[in-house]
Amino acid sequence: MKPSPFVYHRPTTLEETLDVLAEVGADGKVLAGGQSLVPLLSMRLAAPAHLVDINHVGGLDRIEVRGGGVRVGATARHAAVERDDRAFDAVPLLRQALVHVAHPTIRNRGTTVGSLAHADPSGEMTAVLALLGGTVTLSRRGSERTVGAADFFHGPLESAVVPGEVAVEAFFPAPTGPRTGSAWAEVSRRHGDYAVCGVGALVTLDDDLRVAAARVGLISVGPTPEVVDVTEALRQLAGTLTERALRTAAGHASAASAAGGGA
Amino acid sequence: MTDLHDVALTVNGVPRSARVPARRLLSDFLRHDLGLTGTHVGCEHGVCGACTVLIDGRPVRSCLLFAVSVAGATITTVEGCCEPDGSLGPVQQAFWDCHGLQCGFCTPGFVTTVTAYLDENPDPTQDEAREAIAGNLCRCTGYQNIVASVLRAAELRREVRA
Amino acid sequence: MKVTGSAVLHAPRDRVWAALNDPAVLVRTIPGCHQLEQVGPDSYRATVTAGVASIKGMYSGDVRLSDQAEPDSFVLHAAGAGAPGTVSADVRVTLADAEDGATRLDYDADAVVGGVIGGVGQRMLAGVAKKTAGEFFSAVDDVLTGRADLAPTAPTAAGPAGASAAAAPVVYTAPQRQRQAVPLGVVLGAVVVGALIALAGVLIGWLIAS
Amino acid sequence: MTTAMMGEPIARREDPRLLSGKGRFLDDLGRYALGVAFVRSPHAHARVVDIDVTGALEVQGLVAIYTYDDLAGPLAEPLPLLIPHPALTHGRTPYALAKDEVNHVGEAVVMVVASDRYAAEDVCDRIRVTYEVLTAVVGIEAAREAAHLVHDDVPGNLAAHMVQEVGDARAAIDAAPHVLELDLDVERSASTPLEGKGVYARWDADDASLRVYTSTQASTSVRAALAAKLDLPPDRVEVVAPDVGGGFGVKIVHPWPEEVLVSWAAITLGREVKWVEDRREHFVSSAHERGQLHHVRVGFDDDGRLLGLDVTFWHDNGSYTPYGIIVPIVTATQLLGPYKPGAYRVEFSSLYTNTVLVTPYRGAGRPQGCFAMERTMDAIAAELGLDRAEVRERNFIRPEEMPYDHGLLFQDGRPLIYDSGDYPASMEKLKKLVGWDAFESYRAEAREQGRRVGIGLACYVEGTGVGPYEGGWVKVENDGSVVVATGLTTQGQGHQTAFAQIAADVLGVPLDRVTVTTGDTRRFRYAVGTFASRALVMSGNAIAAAARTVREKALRIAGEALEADARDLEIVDGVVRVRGVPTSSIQLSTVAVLSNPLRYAFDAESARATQFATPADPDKPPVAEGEEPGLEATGYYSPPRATFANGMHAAIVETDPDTAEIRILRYCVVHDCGTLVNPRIVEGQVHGGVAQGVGGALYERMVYDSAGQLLNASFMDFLMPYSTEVPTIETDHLETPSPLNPLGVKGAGEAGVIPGMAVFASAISDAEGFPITRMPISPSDLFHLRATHPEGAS
Repeated sequence: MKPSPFVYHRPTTLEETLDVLAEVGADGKVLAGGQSLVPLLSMRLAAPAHLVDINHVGGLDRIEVRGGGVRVGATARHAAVERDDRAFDAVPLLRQALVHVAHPTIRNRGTTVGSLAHADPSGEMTAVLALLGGTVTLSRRGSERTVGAADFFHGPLESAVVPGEVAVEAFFPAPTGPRTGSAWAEVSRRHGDYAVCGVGALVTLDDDLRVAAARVGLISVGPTPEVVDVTEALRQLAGTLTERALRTAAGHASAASAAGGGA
Repeated sequence: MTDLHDVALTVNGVPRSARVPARRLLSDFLRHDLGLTGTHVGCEHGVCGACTVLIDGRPVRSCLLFAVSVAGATITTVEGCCEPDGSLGPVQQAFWDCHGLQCGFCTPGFVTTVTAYLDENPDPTQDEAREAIAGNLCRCTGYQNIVASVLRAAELRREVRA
Repeated sequence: MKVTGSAVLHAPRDRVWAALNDPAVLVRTIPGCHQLEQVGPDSYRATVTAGVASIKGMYSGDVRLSDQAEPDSFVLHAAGAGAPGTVSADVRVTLADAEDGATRLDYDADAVVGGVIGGVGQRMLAGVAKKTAGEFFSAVDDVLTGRADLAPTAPTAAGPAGASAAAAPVVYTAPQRQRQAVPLGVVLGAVVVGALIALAGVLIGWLIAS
Repeated sequence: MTTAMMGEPIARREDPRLLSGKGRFLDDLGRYALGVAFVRSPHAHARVVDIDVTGALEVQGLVAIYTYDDLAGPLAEPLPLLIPHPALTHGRTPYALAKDEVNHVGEAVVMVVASDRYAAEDVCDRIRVTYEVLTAVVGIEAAREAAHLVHDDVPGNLAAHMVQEVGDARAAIDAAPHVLELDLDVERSASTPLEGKGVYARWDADDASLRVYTSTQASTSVRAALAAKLDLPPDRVEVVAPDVGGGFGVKIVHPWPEEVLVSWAAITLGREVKWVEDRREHFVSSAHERGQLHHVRVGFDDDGRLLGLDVTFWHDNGSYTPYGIIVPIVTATQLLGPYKPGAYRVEFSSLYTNTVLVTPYRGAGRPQGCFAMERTMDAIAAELGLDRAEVRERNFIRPEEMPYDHGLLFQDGRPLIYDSGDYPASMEKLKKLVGWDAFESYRAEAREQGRRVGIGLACYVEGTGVGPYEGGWVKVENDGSVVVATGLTTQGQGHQTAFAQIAADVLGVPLDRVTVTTGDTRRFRYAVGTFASRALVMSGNAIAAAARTVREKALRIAGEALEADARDLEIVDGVVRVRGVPTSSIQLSTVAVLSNPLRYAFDAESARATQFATPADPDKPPVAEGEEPGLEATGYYSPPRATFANGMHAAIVETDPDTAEIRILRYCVVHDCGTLVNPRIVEGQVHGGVAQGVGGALYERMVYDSAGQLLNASFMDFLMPYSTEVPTIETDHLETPSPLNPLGVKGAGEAGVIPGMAVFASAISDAEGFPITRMPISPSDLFHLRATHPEGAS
């Protein structure tokens, strides 16, 4: 279990990075956290000719709260996002979901943007982005584009990122409305394993503390993260928001998604 | 075809360097290029935790990193968890006191992980102690004495501070 | 591993059959297909470049046909090999008339994925295989319904479609009977091999989220 | 025994080294050795048609590529069948490199030696092997059906068939007032130590000698095998087991193809060569265990007492049988546990499949037997509406019936005779520990809260310390330190501590004066190996015997020096003294010096033993008749038969009504392994065993598809429990000494894992209201079982 040889690139600026990516094109692979890529290389299931290591590109590790949400740079580690109190205040679901991503040791190196670009249908952050209606910014030499979550995830391990491009930032909009709560629940075989099923819930209440809107985002139930509106389901439950409502919402949601089919 | 890189970093407070191919995993770099064999390799796909080392104080899987990618970093291995005089550090002492190891192969990964954990959580409960080691596999001990070791280590560190 | 699925192609069976037998269509619709080459009676080779994102490689799939009951059904035996592993599959294919003059195609594949990839690629295998097949059929349907012209289709999960239409004549010049059965076989061979190929990418996901 | 080390929970001597990164495991050695990788079969069953290496010859770092055709002489013959048995009529073992057929995914086909492992894998990537794929035989049903054969010359895929019977079981069952039949199924699992296998070989051309370091449980036997395979005189071969990162059975098998090939390559190339198994290799090219199907037919009376037990089982032995049929024999004999079966008949068929070979994994066939017996006990209790513990108690062998002869042959070829044990007492302790009698009220409480809980228990008896023998060597050095060596190996059991405790006690020296070496053929030449929970029983008693001889000699020499009767002497903290006359004493170190009359001095101590230094009797030879110089001795222990430890476990589980997740609320253990030398180490062994029991019951399985592909060959998908999956283990001990050996000890290594599947099946059945007959069980298994058992709890 040792990787094949590759040419190593260590750009220190984004410009440099985009130039290298443009040159190596489809023969190149971006190395960010590498917590998924490196084992793949070690098992020789992938052997890109060029590895472009973006860990030393200045400024990419930013975590900013502005523009009505949290902006996470390409090399910001899961752990950094998880620990960021301002990010938590703005978008609690980030921390609520991140604590379920593998184990702390992996989160110390793995990056949030990397896990999005990676588009694993079991990756917690994919559903978080989808549920919040966030976006990912992709850069390539000479151009930049911002892709909404709905268009970003194409299938298992397929995101909108194409050769020559690098995902530089993800934007997680803060939930709107005065009374909005979020939660994450998942079931896995062992602590820290991929979720057998994972559900993120976003619930907004009206002034009578009745459910005004409720949506859930699910992982491990289809080829891409699934978002289901469960407002009606929750309305049927009188009274204030309870954990039971969330559980039921999740139940309805998984039923809905099952009907919708999936891998 | 192999492009070689001079990788210099600080390991256990000592500047170390070696000339290696880009594909050299940090675990192999530490073990075979630097001869620090205390760090062990149990799966090479990031699950078992035996290869855990600290980079700038934070635990990471050295089998999931390329040495060249962390050039310049400050690394602590199990060897660096000893006292300056070479005697056992508090975490190591606690594992000894509590019979927290049997074959000893996974142990270095536990020692580094627990060392970093206690830096941030000096006073864990039993459940927190169990959670703290949940990313490391041990096939010998059943973990019970390792959990006890984490609590004992916290105790020892408090004694040292007092 | 069982991979079963179906697709509705919006054309009558004879046109579906014809389209699936038109190399000009095939080189544009088989995910990542470079070459269709006859290597013996009822025996062919598909060379495919595919993978996910920039993780990809070259794979060859050998395809053998049996039980051809033109134009209703046949059984395809496909075997593919690439660096990460091997795949072999028996695929039963049936065409049936559907409503509004459309055709329903059902495939029932029993695939064996071997080598390293077989041992670690299970988490998303079936899903990726179905998706690969689905992409192929929708591409074919686009051609049948005129939604797509004969320009090379856009890159898909399985990588850019091969520009090597040069391979087409190799198949096209094959004897009439085989010309009818073969490409369809090769197509599904590519689909099955595609399942393997996509696995290379699947593994990114199998491992710890980064 | 004045220093009284025996029975003390002493902190382990080996730990400081291991904790500070100074362990010396296989891959910590041979830093500059060449690296090895193998091209392994991707197919479960195939003919090797062609091997094309042309594409690999230009790879940087390539040193050598070997295929079967490069092997000659004994090396080209199949590897040895380690334990022949008359019932093993069709034993088959693999070639070091596949000859013309591969029989499981992962079988080695080509060996590559290169500058390092990276380069070796580069070479493997470029070697093209053409296979003709054959139909694979996977699973016991397919093997029994035998529509296809694993080995063309093994009809019915049947490696072995064996029947043992005591009394007329079938007649007894037919005549019984109650009869039950059970079909039980246990899937595959494996030892999976955190350190895989590994071999590092050095050839000394000047000395024409070979030194091999290998991560093994049987270094002495590896030495014999290598000498035979490589045509070397045994005294030219040294085999050393360095620190071994866990074994659990898989490292008792030998010689592995890699052990032979790496050694051979080192000789052939005249270079240091090292192979370190990676995790995937360990999954597909080492060994598995557990896979068995059982059909149980039992007859019993109105009180639930067994009248007759008829067990037929089918054992999946994988593609080859290098370790014979030890596992099914152990299942067949140890299935009985602490019970009197009435008449007993057991029949097994050991079957070939195109999967990784099957050899002992901690427990070695006992967990399956325990599962069958304990499921049967629960079924009897359910049938008669009796308490599950009560039914077991009624069938226990009573203490006064010890020694108890089952009339069967055990795995060591000796009669199956239990030496001691107090099962009713153990059961009492267990019921008290887990609160057996109070559980129903707890269940009612839980039900109030909509929670579903269950309790289960299981009992086992484990034959430990099987022969044929082990040896020990003890020497007192001139400085009074004591060196001890034994041939068997250690993989984390704390031998450096336990054996030192024994030697220190016998010799009356402080523990820190004793050092122990294990598994090094340079230090001790005769040994069998570390397996079957035998190390302490065998080497412990051998070392005690050697130490006693040394003690006698020391007292004799000291007696002369002190002009006292040796019978009046004692040794306390390294000083030999006359009892009651502390002033009249001599250092043990001095005795050591005096025991070796010298002509030449090399230090102040030794000078005291030179010819002009000591007034000696001119009429006596310096070394007396029948004496040997030096204060050292070798001792051996060879028991008449095995000694039988026992234990009883109970578990309380909660099953989620929605997700069918299974939570372990409590796990209790009562354990009796005779005299405890180091309770802390025994406790640790029990904990580790229980964790593997949890894994085997709820998480770990080897998932093969019908083509023989192992679908979960990684730590991501083979679910070894983390700390969060293992419960806190509550333990209590009973000490029923073995009458068979002077120390009164029994083995403890495997015990903890044995009842795991049985106790969880019992508890989950209790929670769900329907019987669990297949292990391991996952939440989705349970979820689907619920659908087929609407009568179950809800």
